[in-house]
Amino acid sequence: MANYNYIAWIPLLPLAGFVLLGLFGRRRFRGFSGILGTGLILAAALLSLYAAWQYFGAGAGAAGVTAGGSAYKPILAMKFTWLSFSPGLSIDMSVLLDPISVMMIVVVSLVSLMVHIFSLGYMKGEERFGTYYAFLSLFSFSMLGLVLSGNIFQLFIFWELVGCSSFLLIGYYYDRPSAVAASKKAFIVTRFADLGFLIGILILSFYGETLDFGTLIHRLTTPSPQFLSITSASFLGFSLLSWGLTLVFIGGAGKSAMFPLHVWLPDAMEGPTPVSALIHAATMVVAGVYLVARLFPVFSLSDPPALGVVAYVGAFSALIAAIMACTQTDIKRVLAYSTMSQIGYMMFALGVSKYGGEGGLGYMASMFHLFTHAGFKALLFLCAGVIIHRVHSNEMNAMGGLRRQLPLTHICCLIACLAISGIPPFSGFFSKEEILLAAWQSNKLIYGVGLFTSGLTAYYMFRLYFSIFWRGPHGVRQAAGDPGAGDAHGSTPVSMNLPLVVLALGALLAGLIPFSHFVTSDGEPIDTHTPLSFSIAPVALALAGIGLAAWLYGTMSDRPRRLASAIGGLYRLVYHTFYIDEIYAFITKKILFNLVGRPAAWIDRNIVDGLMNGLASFTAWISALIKGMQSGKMQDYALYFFTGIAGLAVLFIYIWKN
Amino acid sequence: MNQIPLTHILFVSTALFFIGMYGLLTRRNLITMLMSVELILNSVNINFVAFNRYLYADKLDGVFFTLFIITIAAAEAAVAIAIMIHLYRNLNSIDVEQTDEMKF
Amino acid sequence: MNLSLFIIIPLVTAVAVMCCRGLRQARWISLAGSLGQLLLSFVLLFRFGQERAAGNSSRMLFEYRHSWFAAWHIDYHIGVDGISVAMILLTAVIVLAGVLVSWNKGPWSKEFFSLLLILALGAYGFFLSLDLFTMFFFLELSVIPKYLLIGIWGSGRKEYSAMKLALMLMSGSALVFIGLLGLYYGSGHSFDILQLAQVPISAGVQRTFFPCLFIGFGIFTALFPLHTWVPDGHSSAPTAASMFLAGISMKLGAYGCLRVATYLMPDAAREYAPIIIVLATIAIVYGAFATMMQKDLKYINAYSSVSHCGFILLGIGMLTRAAINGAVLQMISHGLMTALFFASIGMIYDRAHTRMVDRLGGLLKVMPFISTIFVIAGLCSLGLPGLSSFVAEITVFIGSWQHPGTMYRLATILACASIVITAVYILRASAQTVMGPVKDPQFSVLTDAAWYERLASILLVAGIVVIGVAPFWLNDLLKPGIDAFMVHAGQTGLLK
Amino acid sequence: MGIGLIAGLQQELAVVLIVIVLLFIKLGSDRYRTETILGLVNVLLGINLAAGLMMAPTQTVLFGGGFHTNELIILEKNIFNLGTLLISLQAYDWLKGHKLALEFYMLLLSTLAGLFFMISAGNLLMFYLGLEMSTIPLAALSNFDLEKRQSSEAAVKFIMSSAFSSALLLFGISLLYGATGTLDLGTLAASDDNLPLRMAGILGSTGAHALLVFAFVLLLSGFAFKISVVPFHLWTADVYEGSPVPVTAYLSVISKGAVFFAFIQVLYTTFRPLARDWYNMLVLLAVLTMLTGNLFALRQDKLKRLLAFSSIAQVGFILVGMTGSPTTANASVIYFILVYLFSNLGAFGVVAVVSAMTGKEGIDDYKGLYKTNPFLSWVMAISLFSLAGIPPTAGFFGKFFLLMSGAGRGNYVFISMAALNMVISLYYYLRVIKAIFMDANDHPIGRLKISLLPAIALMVCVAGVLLTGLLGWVYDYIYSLSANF
Repeated sequence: MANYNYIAWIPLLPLAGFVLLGLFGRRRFRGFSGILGTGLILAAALLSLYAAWQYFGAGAGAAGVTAGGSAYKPILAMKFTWLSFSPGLSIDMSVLLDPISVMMIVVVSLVSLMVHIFSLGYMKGEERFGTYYAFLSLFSFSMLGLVLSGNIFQLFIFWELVGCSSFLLIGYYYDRPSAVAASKKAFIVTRFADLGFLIGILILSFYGETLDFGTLIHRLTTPSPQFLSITSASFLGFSLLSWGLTLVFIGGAGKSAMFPLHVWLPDAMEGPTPVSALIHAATMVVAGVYLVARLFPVFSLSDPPALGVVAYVGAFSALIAAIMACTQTDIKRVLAYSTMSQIGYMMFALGVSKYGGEGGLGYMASMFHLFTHAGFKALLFLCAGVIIHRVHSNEMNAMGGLRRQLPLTHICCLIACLAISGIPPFSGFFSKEEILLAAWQSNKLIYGVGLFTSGLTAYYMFRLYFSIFWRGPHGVRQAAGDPGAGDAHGSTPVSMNLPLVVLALGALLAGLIPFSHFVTSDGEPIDTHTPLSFSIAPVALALAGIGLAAWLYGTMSDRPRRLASAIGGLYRLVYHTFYIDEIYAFITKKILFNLVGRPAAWIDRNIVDGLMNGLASFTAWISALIKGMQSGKMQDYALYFFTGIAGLAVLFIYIWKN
Repeated sequence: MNQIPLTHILFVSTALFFIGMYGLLTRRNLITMLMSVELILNSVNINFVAFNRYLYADKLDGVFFTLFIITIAAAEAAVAIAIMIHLYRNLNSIDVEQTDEMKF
Repeated sequence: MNLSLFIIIPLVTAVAVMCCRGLRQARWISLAGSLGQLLLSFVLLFRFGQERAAGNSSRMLFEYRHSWFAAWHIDYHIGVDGISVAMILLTAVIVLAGVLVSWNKGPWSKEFFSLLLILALGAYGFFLSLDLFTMFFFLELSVIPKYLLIGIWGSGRKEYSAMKLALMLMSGSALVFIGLLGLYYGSGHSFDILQLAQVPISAGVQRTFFPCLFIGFGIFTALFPLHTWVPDGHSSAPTAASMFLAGISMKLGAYGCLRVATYLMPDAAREYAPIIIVLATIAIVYGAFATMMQKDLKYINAYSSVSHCGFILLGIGMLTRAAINGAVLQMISHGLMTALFFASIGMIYDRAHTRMVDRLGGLLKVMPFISTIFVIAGLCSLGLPGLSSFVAEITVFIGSWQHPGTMYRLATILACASIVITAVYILRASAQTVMGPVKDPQFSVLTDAAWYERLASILLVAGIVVIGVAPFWLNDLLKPGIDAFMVHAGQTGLLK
Repeated sequence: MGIGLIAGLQQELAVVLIVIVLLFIKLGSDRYRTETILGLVNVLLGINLAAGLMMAPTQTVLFGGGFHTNELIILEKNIFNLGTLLISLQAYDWLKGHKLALEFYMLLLSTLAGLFFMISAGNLLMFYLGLEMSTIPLAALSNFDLEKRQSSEAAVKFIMSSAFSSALLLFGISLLYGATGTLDLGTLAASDDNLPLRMAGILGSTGAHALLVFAFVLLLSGFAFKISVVPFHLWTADVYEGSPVPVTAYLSVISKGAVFFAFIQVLYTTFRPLARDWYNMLVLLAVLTMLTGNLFALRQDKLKRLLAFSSIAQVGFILVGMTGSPTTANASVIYFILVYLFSNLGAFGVVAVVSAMTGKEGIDDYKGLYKTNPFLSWVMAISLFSLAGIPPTAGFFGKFFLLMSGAGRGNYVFISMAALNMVISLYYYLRVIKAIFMDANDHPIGRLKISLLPAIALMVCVAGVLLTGLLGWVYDYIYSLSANF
């Protein structure tokens, strides 16, 4: 068995970066904090690649694949008890290697590396440069830890940590109230979802009597005593297994911005753009997908209803996000909704999948899409970063005709748009085809939604593309007319261009990787063969979408405006993203704050505390009441004296006799 | 034996006790109050003597006690009156109702 | 190892401080004294580990017994198990931090430091005691210094708060007192915890006196609805006193609930568990909601303490091994966290002269260190992994969940839900104070933390992080004590 | 007889001797300055205390059973010698300017002698004599602030109330005598179950029991008056307020304590047959006393009056302790009185010093005292904490043992009432602390120069307050003496 102990260094290197930069980044390491952070993540990325090579490639025969079959088996590279609750129930810190985790560490470390490099240019001159890299390192550490977790609670720990680093990075521009609000929102919404996750863990671990993924999955997919107890116990008509898995999925949905927990994601774009690329496009937001994939055997084999929930939530989110993306004018928001939509694809791909063999196509497709999406979405965001860097605005309406000024960015962005739209031979095409095929095989309704959404995707992405790079020259003017911009950011530095090129290559080529040979639901490689005829519909729809976008936004015209006014109310509804934010605000502000919080605070001050103060006042009142007893008159005293004697005598002679 | 029954004497002493008590509680002059206390003491004296004579004639405990009570009452009265005189100097009155500066 | 040193050193320091002249001498002597305590507690930790490693498995280590009031069979009897060692460490850390943050405390600095050290003495004694009388002695010993600290050096409605605190805590200790008498006469005339644990205590006695003891200690640890001293007391207290109050004093009650009430009367504890759990859950949820509406940073932390201490009581009420373990972890974790929180609030208040959330803003720009500390405390409070609260709360949750029964489950779910509310109020508070634009131009000239404040903060943060990152270390320390507790409580059957 | 008489009466004789010495000085001339006289008296009192402490423990019975003494009683008397010395030291500042300092001591020491006889009394006659011998001079002492109207008023109230109360007490004694035919405390106890034979003939056995209970109630009222049990307490506050501070201190500590010693002996030896009756009575009275004392103390603005009500409340606690079993009750009560002596004299000592130098006695006047007089403030604070029962002061131990003794009977409702009252009482003690330490004052009491003697007294009090509790052997010693009680 090959030695995988070095894997632990993959998350630990960025952690070291965080500690060093967090402690000294402000002063001592300030000058080279970017280099330090990037160097460490580079090392981690190299290690990840080596690990992938060892697991899938060279070492396959010895380690990844067992001697008998050709399946990739999970390997627990290391494990120590972190916190023990009772025998069998403990949080272990472990490193679990299986196809998806290896795939994920590669994705995470590579995208992270790109973003680190990109940020060297993008964030240059920021006051809290060191802190920025510290947070990035923290995120990389947490995310790598998350994907390597072999224990559901370990995963939860890193899950929370990525949430925190996301919070810190969204709020990086802390003096902007909108950034602060967005970071708060992101944290709280995902926290709320994590509550579901936590309770789900409690349910699963209580009945599974373990927190270890391997054991848990084994117990809950075979008719073990634990399996029988969790399926026989029910609550409100569903078995506790369904409850547990659904709650865990809620956690995943929160992190992955599934409807209706997606509200934080568009706002999260307040963070620096490279951060959006890393966290809110490529890695963290797919954690929910990863989580479902991690527990996929349980979902699939033991509890189809919960998997159904996954499928429908995913499909609905994909659709609604795509619709919302069509009306947004902030580039990053468009990209955010597009992310949400693409994650919806991944989710429903999992939801329609089965476990094992050919039936596991959806699972494989989902992971494949995750893989390709990470590349092209990060590319899109980095392109957006370059553009924003140049234009100093997020508004698409303020741009246009940038293709001459930013030729490289233009090409990269075009590649990415084609990839996400599913145009062959770009990477998105391959993964999306397989998702649609899996949906077709399992659920026609979802297939329909997916197909329609892919058309929408092509439309809104090219709406974005044309708005920025083609339509009219006024964006140019604005950029040129801004003297500060011209001086400071006259040309894009290499550190920003390099990642674009690397990622663009990825978006071009990643689709050619025989993904199904590596990552499948049960580790057995499968062969996928998509019939050519099947691809016609999605590609045609995508081309139609591109055409529509070109017609509307290719040149300066008032066509978009006329179209918008033609569908009036509907447009406004979509433009305001179905007023979901307002509904949330109503629930929190009006109901939680005014109907629960305020009364609680009031009751505490006035009733509970009032009771205590009332006791004191009561005592004082009694005291005032009886003060007349001490009248100062001696004869009254004598009378009390005498009454006392008489009272005692009567009481003890006649009444309280012994 | 043709003597007055004990109960009669006790009745007298009880009456004296309550007369004293009444005086103490109603009279406003301190001297009169002091006299009322003396009445109570006298009722006690009668009790002692009567009990001694009627029930426990073999020893003289009661009678001795009476003697001491009389003596002490005298001492008490002396001090009390001295204090009252002093009070009169300060207050120009020995009305008990006026000695209520300190209260509540 | 002579445990009485824990009582002697603070006492000697307190007296020495009273004898010295001026702030400079007072603070250096206090610093030396509290450093000595910290060192001593590390020595204790080390020696304790050595003894345990050497196979000494007796219930309590380093026992010392000296007859005090022979007529009543009252002994001065001290000794430690893992739980007490942890609590002593906590106390030492917080006292040192408290001395450091009060570096420039005036006027009457020697009185201030002296009282602080006497408070520490009370806490040490309480955690060391194995005799209920001794324990009660130290419990009450720590009430009046709090009154003075709040009343003299406090802010706001300090006299009112101080009086309220003193009276409510005294009511608590009066209840404890009745419970102790009941135990004494109900068990064969002994105050010795170890002896009492051997004697079967009749159901009637347990039923009558468990509530006395539990509520009595509960008042110290903010048992709903007797928690109202907490917001007022904490908010009026000077920084060091707040730290001590929330960090240690509230733990005295929790420790008492555990060590005395529940340990000695497990049957009654089982019987009353539903009530305890309901009250604890109310405290957790209601405290969190009440916190959400607060405007004053200290009130925020005070109410959140009510909510967080609810976890301790919840854990004790659940009576499963993991829950009890979680309760103890929460005692320590909350102690450090809330002390850090109060320290940072104090530093902010010292500079900005306001604690109102809506008047602060953008502090991160002007005092990055303090703001970072504040945010770390906040993140700990909302249970971020890697910091201590997470470990404690998760252990409580897992332990509570092991208690079957719909009501218990519901309580656990509500308790879990409170972490979301916690996130809401913590983030609101930090967003408004630390982040955002600098609200008041006057703030821009404020200075960041001085060396002593940094030292205090780093000390506390170190504690939080060490527990958060390596909880197994603390857990191993606590394990024998909790195991013995569970064996005595006869509750091991509940574990799977 | 001779030697035995002197040995048994040693302490009483010593006190009387001092009185006689003073009398001679008075007769001799008034050449001496007051300070000299005060110094001499204090030395004499110190010698007296030392002599008492060194006295060989004897067990004596004199005057045909009328007077008895033993180790415990000697201890009690030593406690009072100490208390008197402390009061005398504290009174220094006040007496310095008083023209009748010698008379003050003569009266004070007569009182003390009376109390000694009362404690040692073996029969009711001796008891009564001792009681009156202490009361009458005390009434005169109350009047010793000669120019103050309040002082006269207090004295009048005191003498009249105590005359009335002793009349009722005597009435009770006469009934008791009628019922049992004896005045001897020991014999009364022996007339246990074969109660009053003769009276039973007249009244029937129920009637005889009723008569006995009635007599007991009257007797109780006499004791209750002296120790200020509600509802017989009403004189207390007024007299305490009006009297000079040292006299108040004496009243509240020495005279009260002595009556307690007598009372507890009478209860547990003489009236043991009626134990079930008096137990309930004591419970009732204790609760009433604690509550009333505390409720009144809450609203006081004058420190002396507050201390008066606080001392009433303390009596309630002592009664709680008294309800326990004989040994624990006795030990706890004596111990508490020792503790109470230190604590109360500490508090009154401060009041005495401040009052003698500035004439201020209101709580408001004490605002900001700590700024100017830290020593006095700490003495006051420690004493008040002890009164409130806060560790590490001895008051904590005293209260704890009192309630523990009371709890021995298993009446936890009663003990809860007591515990509740401890909380209430804390409030008003803390009010004083608040005034001293926390409140600002534009015209605080100035920096006072404390004379040596009062300073010594205050330090002794503080030392006593701190050490009596922490040193466990003090209680154990008292307990061992009480064991054969």
